[in-house]
Amino acid sequence: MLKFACIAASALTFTVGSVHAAGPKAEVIHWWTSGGESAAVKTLADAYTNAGGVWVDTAIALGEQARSVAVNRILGGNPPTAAQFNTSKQFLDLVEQGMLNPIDNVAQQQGWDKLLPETVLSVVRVKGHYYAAPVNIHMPTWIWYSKAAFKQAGIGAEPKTVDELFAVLDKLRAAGLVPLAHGGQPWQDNIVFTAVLANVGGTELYLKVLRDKDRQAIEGEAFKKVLLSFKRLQSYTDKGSPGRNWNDATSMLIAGKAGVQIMGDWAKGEFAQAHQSPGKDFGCIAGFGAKSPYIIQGDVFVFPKTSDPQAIKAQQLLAGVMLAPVTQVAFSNKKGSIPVRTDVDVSSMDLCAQQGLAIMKDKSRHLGNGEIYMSPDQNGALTDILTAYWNKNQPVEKVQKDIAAALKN
Amino acid sequence: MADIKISDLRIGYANTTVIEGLDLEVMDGEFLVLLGPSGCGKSTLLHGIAGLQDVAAGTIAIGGVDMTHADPTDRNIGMVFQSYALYPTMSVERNMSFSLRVKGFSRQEIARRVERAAQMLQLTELLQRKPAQLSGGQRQRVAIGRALVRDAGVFLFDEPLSNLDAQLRTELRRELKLLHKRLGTTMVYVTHDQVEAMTLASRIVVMRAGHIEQIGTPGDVYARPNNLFVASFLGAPAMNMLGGTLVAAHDGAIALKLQGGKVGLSGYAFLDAPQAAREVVLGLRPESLHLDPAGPFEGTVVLVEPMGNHSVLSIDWAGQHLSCLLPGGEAPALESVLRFAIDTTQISLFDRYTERRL
Amino acid sequence: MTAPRSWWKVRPGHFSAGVALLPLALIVLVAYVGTVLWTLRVSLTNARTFPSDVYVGLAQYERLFQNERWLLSLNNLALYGLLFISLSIALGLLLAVFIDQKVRGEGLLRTVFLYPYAMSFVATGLVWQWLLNPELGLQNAVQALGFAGVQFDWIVDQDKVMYTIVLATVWQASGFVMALLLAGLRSIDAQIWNAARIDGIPTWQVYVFIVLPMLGESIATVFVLLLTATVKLFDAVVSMTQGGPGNASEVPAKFIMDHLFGRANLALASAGSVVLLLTVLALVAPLLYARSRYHRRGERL
Amino acid sequence: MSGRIPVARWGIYFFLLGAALFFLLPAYVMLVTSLKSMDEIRLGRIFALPGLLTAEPWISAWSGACTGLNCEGIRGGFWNSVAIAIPSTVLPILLGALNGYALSFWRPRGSQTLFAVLMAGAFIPAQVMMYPLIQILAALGIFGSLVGIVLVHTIFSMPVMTLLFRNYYVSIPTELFHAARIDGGGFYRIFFELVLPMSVPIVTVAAIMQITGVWNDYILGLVFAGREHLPMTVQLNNIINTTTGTRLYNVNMAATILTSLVPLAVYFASGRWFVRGITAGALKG
Repeated sequence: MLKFACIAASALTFTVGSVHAAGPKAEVIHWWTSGGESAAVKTLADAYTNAGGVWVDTAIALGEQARSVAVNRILGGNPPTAAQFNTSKQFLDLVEQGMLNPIDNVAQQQGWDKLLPETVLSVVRVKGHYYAAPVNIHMPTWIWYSKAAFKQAGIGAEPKTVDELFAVLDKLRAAGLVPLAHGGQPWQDNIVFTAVLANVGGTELYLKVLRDKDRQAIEGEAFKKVLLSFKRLQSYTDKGSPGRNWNDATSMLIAGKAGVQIMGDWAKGEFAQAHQSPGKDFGCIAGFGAKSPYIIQGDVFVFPKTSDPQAIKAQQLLAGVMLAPVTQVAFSNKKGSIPVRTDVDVSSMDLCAQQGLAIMKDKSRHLGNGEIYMSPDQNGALTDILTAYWNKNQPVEKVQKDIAAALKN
Repeated sequence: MADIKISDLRIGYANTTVIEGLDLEVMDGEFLVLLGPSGCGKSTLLHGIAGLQDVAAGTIAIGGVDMTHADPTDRNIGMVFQSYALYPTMSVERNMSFSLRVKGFSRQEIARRVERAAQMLQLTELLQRKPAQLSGGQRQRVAIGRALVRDAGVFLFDEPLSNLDAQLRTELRRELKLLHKRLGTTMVYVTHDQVEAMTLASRIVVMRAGHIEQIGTPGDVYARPNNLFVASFLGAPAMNMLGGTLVAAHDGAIALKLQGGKVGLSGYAFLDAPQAAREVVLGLRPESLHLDPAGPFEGTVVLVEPMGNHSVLSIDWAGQHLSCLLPGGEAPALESVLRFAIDTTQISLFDRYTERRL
Repeated sequence: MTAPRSWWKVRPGHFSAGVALLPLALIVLVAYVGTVLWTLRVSLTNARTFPSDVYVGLAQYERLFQNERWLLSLNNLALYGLLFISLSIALGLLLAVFIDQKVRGEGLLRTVFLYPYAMSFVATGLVWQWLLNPELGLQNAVQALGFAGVQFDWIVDQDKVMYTIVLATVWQASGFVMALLLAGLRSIDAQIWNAARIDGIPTWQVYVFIVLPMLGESIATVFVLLLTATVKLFDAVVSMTQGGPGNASEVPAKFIMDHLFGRANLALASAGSVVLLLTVLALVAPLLYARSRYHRRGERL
Repeated sequence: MSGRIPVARWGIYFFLLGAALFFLLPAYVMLVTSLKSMDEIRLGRIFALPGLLTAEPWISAWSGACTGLNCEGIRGGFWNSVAIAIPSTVLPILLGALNGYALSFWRPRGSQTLFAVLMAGAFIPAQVMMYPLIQILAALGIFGSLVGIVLVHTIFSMPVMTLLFRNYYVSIPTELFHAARIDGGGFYRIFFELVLPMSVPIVTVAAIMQITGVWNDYILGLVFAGREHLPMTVQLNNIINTTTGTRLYNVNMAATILTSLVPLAVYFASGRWFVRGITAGALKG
């Protein structure tokens, strides 16, 4: 028993005593564990170290896992200094339970209200206080295509409209290639849906359905068309699609076996691994038409409640560093995303990222990912319906009705 | 050494009572055998004495001390089980010394006692073996040795020989008897084998359905069974049972009228004064029927079973079959007609309805 | 005549036994009964990420039973459990019996059959996904050998995908079943075999009529272990199919986990756990009860 | 031996070899994948032998792969895993054996009910119990410590460990226990001197089970062990699991095989405890 007490005591002294290190010590929980992601998180850590802090890294694979560990640690009375969440309503409950420290003075100092896209602000700012530091913007619905496959199928130009996209897919099929490389996992089905909703339905319908949960819009003709287009895309996938990882689908593009994949900008990392570069080996299309929306998804850090002045100092410093322009660019270059602020030097970024940043300059084209408008629960319920529809033959009217029921507040 | 006194004992499981209102005294130094068919409660009673079975009511005193709820180990007993129950991971020596080690005896004392018991049971060569390396008879000897080393006041045996083959059984039976003679310790022995009971016991307790039917010396229980159950349970070949009626003879004495004739009962020691016309069952041990050319009865030999030193004859007597022991190697031919007499001093008479001895 | 033993006059051995079981009692009361009650309470509230004190009656249960995904997951679990348990026991038993025939290389074979048990499904699930994928795996390989007609695409088939989960988990579990049954087999008396040989009973009959009944306790243990594994089935599904195609391989534990973490719906997840627990107990309790009646061996000390 | 037996033996070997092939197929795929370069893996020929053998993935998996800032592969958590696995195997087995022994031989009042409730508890998904357990452990001051994780492993293994031993002991003849009672053995004396030595086969099985379970455990270690004691499976999962990051399948496979080496070694070493004759002929007649 004595021994137990000793161990418990030493654990205690560790957490208490750890603060008096060189600079403010920050333990950060995140889920960036793969090779490219590790390089990205290193830029954040380096920036923090340069600012005089000590970064203690706690990497835990998979977002759900990392977030639940953060929540558990908060509950167990041993919170980290900062924890990663998505740019979404995931941490709203934490805010409402008073478990996070606001970082208002950093936000005011840096002028977040002017700096950040409204879509991001709507998540970060709760009742006038700022609770999360956004680090990047991912765009989940890029349309990637293999130049080799296009060439083989005799496709000269990249598609400019949805109809052209379908024509391209038909041509790819005729050439004996897999038209649409898709990983049949629920979250990937959801990405394809989001892409179709944004490009076929348009910004207005997108917001009506996902943000306003407007029953009339959901059961209307326009949304029906969206769902039918979504389902039509399924017919362009191959038999091995269900269950496939996204990077295996990307590999099919890399090998020239498949033509098109709808996937987030992180897919660039997979192309880079295979020594392929944008514009030369593969192309990226953010959307169709001059007004096509740019879907915003991304990562933020929240700062669990603590009264320890050293820890609060670390949290403030961390938040400031994360939004510094240099950090933002360096981070996104490694991560494949784009900075959350548009006032940065983009010259070092790749073709697709520059294309994205150009679109982001137009505020009217900002549009949030589903998670920004829906609770995690609603988003999940929607995913369930979509993935069932994608895989089964269901009447589209039933799907509309199911979605309306799932999104009912 | 100790005696055992059991009074008004009740033992039961959840909803069933196995033993009810049982009284029994085991005298110091006696070899008491609990005999009865399976399910009669004899093992339960033994387990009750050992403390392996919870007692619902009544008392058990061993050596004059109330042990009703005492721990088995505090009862000053040793016990031998049917399946030997040797500790499989321990050598013979450690099997035998286990209880002594538990009690914290000195090493010399343990060695002395184990050696003595091993010698007594011819186990000295086997002390370092594991039970798996022993034959059945050796295992049972170890089990006995394990009880022996404790110098207990009472030894309990739970059908210890029934897992052995016939020859070994006879051999070990004799050893047990010699052991008892040598030690003089109180022993309680459960068996369903009447031969074991007869040969070993100072007294036999015949049990049925949780009750004691009769207690007595082997000779007593054999010769004067208390009731039909006891009569039929003991003896091989089994006792002949013939239905009949009591009648008053011309001289006023009581006689027994059977299918094959009338038997005078002048030699029979009635418990109560007999009444005529009573329906009875005659119990006739095969050896109480004597072949006698001058005998009053006549029957036909229908079967002969030669046993070497004697033969068992089946005789048809007016439609009833009687077994009869015939000493010597010679036996009469089949179908031959014989005359015989009945030794009425050796017979038993039971009421046909109460089945009790008259 | 003595008074019945008073409750405080417990024999020393029994007292020690009671004391020895105290840690167990504490674990059962606090960790198991406590958490079940806690879960039950939460399932009656509107809890999201954190427990809440706002009670909403049976609303979560209503929502649960209107959820097609949940209903499908229960169906899948029943089908899966039946196949997984029976096949694992059958294969495990065959392996144990055959390995018990004094074969050469027993140690190696035992390890070969056991190794899947040591592998976490995080990676082996992926391998199975590849093997079963019609474009990558076995179907492709066999067709390349010239058997063009061979079809093995269960993993992408809505109606057959559960069989692939069964296949992979049987692969993982049956080695352990073998080990447990082998331990059981080897505690059976060798004399049984001598007796049976003398009686001239064919080997297979000895196994079926004599050994199998003697393995009763071991098989019962295996059954319960496999049943708990069934109820907790999660890793294999996540790593092989992510519940797909569509929701076709959805299972309750995954549903609960999704709602517990990803979807921040503690209350619905709790309701799911309660229903799952009650369902399993309703199925298992009569079985266990019958067994305990059958096995009643009188009072032991 | 009669003439039919060789045929039967052929059948036995045929079956065992067939089964072994089935069992080894995934291992084969894992092994060849771990020896290929990613470029080769992208070709999607999972059965093909590596065109160019490379040990790079193995080195990376053991000591190089980055997971966040940490770039030391799975090596880092190895001793943590050992430190968790040993007490989390020994303690549950001892407790399980003691419980099984008390439950099947002594049966104190109420113990059978206790056992029934425990068995019901085996069907609760662990994740559901975590939330309240965190709060209990935090209240005890052992959340995020070695003691805490060992306690949690003990709690979660209790149903299965108790069941294993109880069912094993139920098949031991009662008379053996009775004999020991009369010989004066007390509760612990009978347990340590008689019952535990007879439990070798089941202790083997329990150890296989518990070591595998604890060694491969990820979620409990992640939540309850605390930053300083994270087991190597956390690193393993960090290497393998990612949603939007790139996947290095060769490193994943190598890391998986490396992680499982300890349980595999245990399986192989357990062989001698499976040899016939430990109890044969001793328990019964």
